[in-house]
Amino acid sequence: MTLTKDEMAALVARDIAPGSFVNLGIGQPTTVADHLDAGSGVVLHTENGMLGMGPAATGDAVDHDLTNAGKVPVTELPGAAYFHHADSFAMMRGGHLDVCVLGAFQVSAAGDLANWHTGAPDAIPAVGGAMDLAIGAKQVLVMMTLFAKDGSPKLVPACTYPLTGLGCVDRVYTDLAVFDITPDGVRVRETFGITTDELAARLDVDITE
Amino acid sequence: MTLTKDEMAALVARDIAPGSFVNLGIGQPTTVADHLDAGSGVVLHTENGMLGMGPAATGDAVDHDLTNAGKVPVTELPGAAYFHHADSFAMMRGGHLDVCVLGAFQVSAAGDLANWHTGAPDAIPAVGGAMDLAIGAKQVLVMMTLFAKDGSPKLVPACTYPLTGLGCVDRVYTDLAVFDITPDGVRVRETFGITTDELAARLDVDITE
Amino acid sequence: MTAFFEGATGAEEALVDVADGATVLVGGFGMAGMPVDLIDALIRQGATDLTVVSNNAGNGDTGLAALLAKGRVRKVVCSFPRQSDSWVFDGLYRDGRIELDVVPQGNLAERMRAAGAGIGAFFCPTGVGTPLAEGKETREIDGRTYVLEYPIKGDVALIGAHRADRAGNLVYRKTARNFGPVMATAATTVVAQVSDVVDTGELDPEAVVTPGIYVDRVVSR
Amino acid sequence: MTAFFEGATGAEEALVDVADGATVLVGGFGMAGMPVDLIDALIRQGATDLTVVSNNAGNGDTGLAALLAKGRVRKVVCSFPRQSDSWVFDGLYRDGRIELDVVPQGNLAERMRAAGAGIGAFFCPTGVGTPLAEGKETREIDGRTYVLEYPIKGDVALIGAHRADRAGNLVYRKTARNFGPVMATAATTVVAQVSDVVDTGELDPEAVVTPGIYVDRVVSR
Repeated sequence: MTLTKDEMAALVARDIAPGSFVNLGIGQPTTVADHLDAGSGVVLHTENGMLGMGPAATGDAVDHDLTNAGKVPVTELPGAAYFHHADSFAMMRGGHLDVCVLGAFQVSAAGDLANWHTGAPDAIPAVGGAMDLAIGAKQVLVMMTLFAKDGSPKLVPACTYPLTGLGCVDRVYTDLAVFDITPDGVRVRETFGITTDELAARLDVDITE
Repeated sequence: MTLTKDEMAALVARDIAPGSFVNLGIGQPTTVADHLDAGSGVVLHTENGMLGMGPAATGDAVDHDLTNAGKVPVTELPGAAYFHHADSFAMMRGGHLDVCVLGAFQVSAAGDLANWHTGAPDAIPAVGGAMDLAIGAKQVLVMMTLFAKDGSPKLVPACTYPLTGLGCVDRVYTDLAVFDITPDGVRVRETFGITTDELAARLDVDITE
Repeated sequence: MTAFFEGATGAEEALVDVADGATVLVGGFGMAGMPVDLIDALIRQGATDLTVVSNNAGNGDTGLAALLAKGRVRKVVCSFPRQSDSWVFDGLYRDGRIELDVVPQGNLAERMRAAGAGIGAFFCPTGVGTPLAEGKETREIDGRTYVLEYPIKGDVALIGAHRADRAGNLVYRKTARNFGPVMATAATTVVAQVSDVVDTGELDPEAVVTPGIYVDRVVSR
Repeated sequence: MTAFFEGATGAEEALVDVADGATVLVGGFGMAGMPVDLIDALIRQGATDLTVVSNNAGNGDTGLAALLAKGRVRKVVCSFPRQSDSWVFDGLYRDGRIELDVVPQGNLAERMRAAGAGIGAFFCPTGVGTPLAEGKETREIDGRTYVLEYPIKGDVALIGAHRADRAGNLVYRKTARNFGPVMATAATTVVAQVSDVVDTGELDPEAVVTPGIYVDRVVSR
């Protein structure tokens, strides 16, 4: 059976080591937080200047001075710290985050990431912190469906969309399989409702078990 | 009459505009603080991470976590702020201090400053924050005797001692005269117990009134 | 020394010398930390042909979006113009009536920090091999490739903070801190909008985020 | 996650993996912020052939001076070795038994900040035209000359702070803050000596200076 989005998020959460400092990208990656065990000691970073971010705020807890990178009101956990944007991105760029989780349009076999721009001529470019996260975290995890709506694979020999970062992706979580990007090529870690041979037949990328 | 050190310090203090942010170098320049009017709103910066530094601490007020750049215990004034070393020197380097006052071995007619190293082969080099201050503050004032103990002038055509900074000095306060370093040359602002002509005869630098 | 102003009239007074063609750094991440009162005053003040440096390019129809709608902004330098409610910017951009310089968010912050810290340029790993680094100088250092990035300096910074004391020291609230402290170092004239002003000595010197040396004018509500 | 240790034995335990030949960043400006307990533990631990990066090169006969006196330090990188009470360093230097790299104080701080912030190198105006910039790459940018400076990264940082919480967040006291927060970002392993440890949640999140992400080990007295 292929994974639901929620199952993918749970899978990512399972692989995050206790005590890790983690940044979850806007959109789908944000849902990973719902699957992190409160006792794991995982500390969430938000690029807009906070460590120790808690769940989304509701009701009276909504404070417009306290939002995540997606501008959604969030909460503060004990042990939180605030800092300004230059310090926040120094933390990212300097390699201090253990993990970041990002969505993607495409990932190449060499770990190149494309997730900020479709390349459409009329699209308004907007990058946010994606490029900083892509090159900064010790481990970059991607969550995406393996195939686009038109059926084309999103794990590709070389990205055709504009790049976010070069050779930065370590692992790709998809609805059909989890892949490790290694110096020796793309390795399949797990498949869901499909065999590695079947996957190989549908991808233009060499994959091994 | 030539000026005493104390009179020189008073003269420097007189020329600092109310409300200025000022760094006073180690040694002689530190005494300028004694002549600043408390009502002037001048705020003192110390390179080791503080704005709003007060006078030297005595008795029970001594706190070894609160010192000036010369490691002398000082006090904190209302409105003080602490920051770390990178922020403190960013403040200096970024041109945010209005004035710094430094001692000197030599100043050249072009405003080059030599104040960190005698050039003696057996001297242990030690620069501290002198180079950062020299190039950072909006206005760099030097306090020194005009002649060394051996009688040689310290305002020179070109520094023979190792440099601290190039073309950075704006004004030189000495026991015999105050000089402005301008793009058009060295201008005498004031003399003490000596005429400009007498001064000119004793210096290798062209000076004008 | 920091000058103090109050209310809407005070805000206008504090911005009286913003010139046409100025580069204006505008704090905030979305609406958190956005100095809305100052932007409103800037709209009334009338300066035009502005370059605005801000993380986003306006939300809804107020604040930065209103300034854009008035046609006062020639160019936006930001990391993320495209948002669900950025219709004002979107329209101007599609009509070719506004320039856009997209900068990765960390570079935006670090380039302003460099301006404030007297750094002439810096080698940064962000964006290497991407369209946003095209045409820029690169260098390999210790086996890693870096792009050379230059400072972004403002003529004016408009920032939102939580509280000021009479010495101009500022503290912020939660993630509304964001770009404020960096922008305060990077502009010739820094104007902060705050919720309240307390006596000098009432802020904890250990907790001051922006020392008064960086703050020229404070506008309280 | 931050590990916690107590007392002299704890300090030794916290430094057990410091290797011979390591680069050790040592906080403090004079004695303010100097992590004396950690230096004492390092002396007992025995690592040698060290490079020490610190603002000064030891005062009197204790702390850093004692480490130097034991012959454990191959090289000192600092801004101001020569002080009235730096006789230990002075003697070693005059005997040619220790290397010295003098770095302007702001460059020392900024180069460690660069290491912590992932900056590959930066153009800095400090020291242009002086002996300390000799042989370094220079460039004119916007009419001003800059020297290219590279990051200084530590294997270990030993810093003194005031208080930690159980999440490893640190606050400092007055000018004892100095190099601590910068060094905490610039080393692979960061060990902080603190006066006391409080429960997580007891430090004001607005006033945390070094977030726990930077702190590997905390030693309390």
